[in-house]
Amino acid sequence: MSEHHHDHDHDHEHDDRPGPHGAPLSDVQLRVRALESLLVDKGLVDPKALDTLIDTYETKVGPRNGARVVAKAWLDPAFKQRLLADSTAAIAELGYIGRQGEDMVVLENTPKVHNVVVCTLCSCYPWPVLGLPPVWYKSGPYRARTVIDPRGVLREFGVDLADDVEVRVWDSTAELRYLVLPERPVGTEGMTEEQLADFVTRDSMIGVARVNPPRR
Amino acid sequence: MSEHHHDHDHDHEHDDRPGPHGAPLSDVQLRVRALESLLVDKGLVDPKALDTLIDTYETKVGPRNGARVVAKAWLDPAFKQRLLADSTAAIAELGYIGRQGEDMVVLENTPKVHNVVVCTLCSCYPWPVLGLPPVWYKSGPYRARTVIDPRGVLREFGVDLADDVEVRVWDSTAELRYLVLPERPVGTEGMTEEQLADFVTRDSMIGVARVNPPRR
Amino acid sequence: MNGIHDLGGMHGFGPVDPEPNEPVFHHEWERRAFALNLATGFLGRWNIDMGRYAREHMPPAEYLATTYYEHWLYGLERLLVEKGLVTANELATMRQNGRAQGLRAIAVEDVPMMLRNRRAARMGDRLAPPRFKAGDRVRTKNLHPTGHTRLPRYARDKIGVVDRDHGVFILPDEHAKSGTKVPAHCYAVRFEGPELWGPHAGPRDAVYVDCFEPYLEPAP
Amino acid sequence: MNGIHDLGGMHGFGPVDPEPNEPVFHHEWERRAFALNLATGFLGRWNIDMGRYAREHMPPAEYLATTYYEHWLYGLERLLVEKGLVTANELATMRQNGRAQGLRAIAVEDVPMMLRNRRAARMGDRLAPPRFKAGDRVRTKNLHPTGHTRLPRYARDKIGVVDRDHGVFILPDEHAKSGTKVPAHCYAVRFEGPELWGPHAGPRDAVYVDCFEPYLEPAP
Repeated sequence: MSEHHHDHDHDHEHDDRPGPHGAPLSDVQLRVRALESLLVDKGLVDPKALDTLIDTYETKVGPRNGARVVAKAWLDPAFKQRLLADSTAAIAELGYIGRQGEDMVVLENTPKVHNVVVCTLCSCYPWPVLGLPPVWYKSGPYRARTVIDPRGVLREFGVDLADDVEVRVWDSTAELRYLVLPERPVGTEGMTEEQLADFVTRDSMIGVARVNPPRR
Repeated sequence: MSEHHHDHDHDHEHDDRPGPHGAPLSDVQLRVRALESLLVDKGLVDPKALDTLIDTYETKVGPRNGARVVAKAWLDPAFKQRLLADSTAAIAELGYIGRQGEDMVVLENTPKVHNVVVCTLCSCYPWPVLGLPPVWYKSGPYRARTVIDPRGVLREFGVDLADDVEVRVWDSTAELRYLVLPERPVGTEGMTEEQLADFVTRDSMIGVARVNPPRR
Repeated sequence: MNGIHDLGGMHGFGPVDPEPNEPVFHHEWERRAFALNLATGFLGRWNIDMGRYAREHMPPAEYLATTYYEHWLYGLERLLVEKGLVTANELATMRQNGRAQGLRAIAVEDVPMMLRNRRAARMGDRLAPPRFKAGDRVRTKNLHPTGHTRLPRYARDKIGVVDRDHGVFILPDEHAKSGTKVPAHCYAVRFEGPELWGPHAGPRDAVYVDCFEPYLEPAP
Repeated sequence: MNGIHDLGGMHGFGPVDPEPNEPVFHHEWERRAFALNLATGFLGRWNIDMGRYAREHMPPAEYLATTYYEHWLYGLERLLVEKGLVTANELATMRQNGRAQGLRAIAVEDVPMMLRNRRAARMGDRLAPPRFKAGDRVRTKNLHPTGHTRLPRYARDKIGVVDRDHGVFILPDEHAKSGTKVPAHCYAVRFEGPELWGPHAGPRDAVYVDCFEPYLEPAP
């Protein structure tokens, strides 16, 4: 009784592509292809511009950007101060600007305050620093539960908060985009900005994970 | 993009039944059949009892019962008084008792007050007087909209209420079951109870319709 | 639970679509699913609130994409396993691994009595003194339990006036959880449209919600 | 609108299910649907709030049964017709009946500027004096418009404290309807868990919601 009409299969991507050995194209694949042709024929889109847009968000913009912001904030107290006071301007110092990051707010995690970000109404997310959001961030369970049961959600991600830690959930209902500044883990003393950035995960900047200390 | 997995077709019923010329059985048909076999094999249900249950609600219990209650109330002021004061007992005088009608409340429509019944949480409905509910009563649109936009819903059913008429929506959230006593239409003077009952529609007793006067 | 079943007040569902001359059942499987629910319900291993709560667990996308008797089928399968009438393996294979013990199927001759039975959710009115009376101003509590409840989301944390005291009934919340019959007065509470829906409501629209006493507190 | 998209606070959705090493896109059609949305959005015939409102119209069962980029595809098709870039017949047949007039497709060389553009929802802070300031107690209004709004249902008719004034932004409600840019201060408002969720909330949980000034009134 529980299959859906739409296939949410985890097939390998080449199944998407046309060809003698590929699986048949799904309804949605056919529909998007037909729509693109229609819009190209009407002169409304240029397929090469589409390629550039895809390439930008698939290979150039991603959580590595946010990790650099975090690493710099950990090393440079003056930058951190600017980052918390005017997040958009401080992030722009590193060149990260643009769509879905026009107005940024950085939230600092501390031993007593844990911030976590959600968008219950759609899936707003700070693209210039984190790239496009993962499926779970856009999913019903995350959007439904994070505001009503944040500790339950965090536990599923492996973050078990003590009762005296305050949880602050930020629901991105307007055009502000939130980035969590996670706590710097112990054992990272003396590291360079580049080395530190390697430890900073996307999930820690959404607020559903801590940054793990380096393994010895 | 918009087909659902489950077929909501309006095929003729014989398509349901097995046979050399019938359409293939749907998943849900197969599943219910298999479940019945399992429960029969386990000694948990007797198929003949199922037949009796189905026959009861398909052919014996239906809105004709409620119509008789309404007709009698229109003709017999003492009965109407009892009906409004203790609905369950008055309805039981006509023999209409039992499941999903154990505790009845009758709501009288007047020129200034229009009552309409819904169950937003599931589809509670007064079986002994109205039978089983129609699909629209159980549907998302009716359950979602009746409490927030009752006049809009009523308009779709052809009932356009003046601004000075009060609308009372009754959401059947507990074990009370509601029956609307519609206004008696003009032109029915001198009719017998039986004749009056013929005019009373199911929809008028849910509160989404008026009882129309007889055609001349 | 704040489930998908709690539809009151939602937009986006489109028009109500009544079917002219609608039959009682549209398919043979609907007849059987309906009757299977009643016949197994009569065995007494669960109550009506457990039945509703079971259906509320249907995954939200599936709930909206399916019809009423599919909800019933989902709930029935869930209860059969949960209450031990059928094992998960039997349900998966649809083959019995042994006959039911200590239960006797409802027979044809039992049906009329079962359907006429007046034993329902009502309890003796003297089991609990009423806290409220008609005319009292009350506020519904802001409750969001994960368990079963019959206070719809749209009517939480809202002020209304008690229209009438229906008497004492089984509190569904606990009944769904443990089967315990906690007596509670049930009141029809009248909420003015603007209290529920703000400035978008018609000024002469009111909604009556049947509220169990534990859902209510006095309002000033 | 009280749409299916407004998921905050619902139960019954099951666990969050992160995918290890998740790719940015799972299918080629997702890439194209994503880029088609951006490229047509750049044409300037609708704004971001119209885009969100279009997606919110997806039928509820379909919304829950489909994935994010299917929502985008639905919204895009709706907007293309609604705003006259494509006729309903062209969409139904997927064949053009004439080239678009007065619009030029975004070219490869336009893309970097389009993505870097900082023109967004922010307006000059002097366009509207703030009614509230950090520390003020506010109550969200009980609004249930059929149009677009960004005040989630769970945060309506609730008391909170202004955490900060983000400045003046375009009010999405009117922007989605007419395209008119009504300036409104937008505040991060902090709501304590128990205010939103009653006794089931953790006492040290708080939710911050970005609220436009017209959603708020002073609380005592």
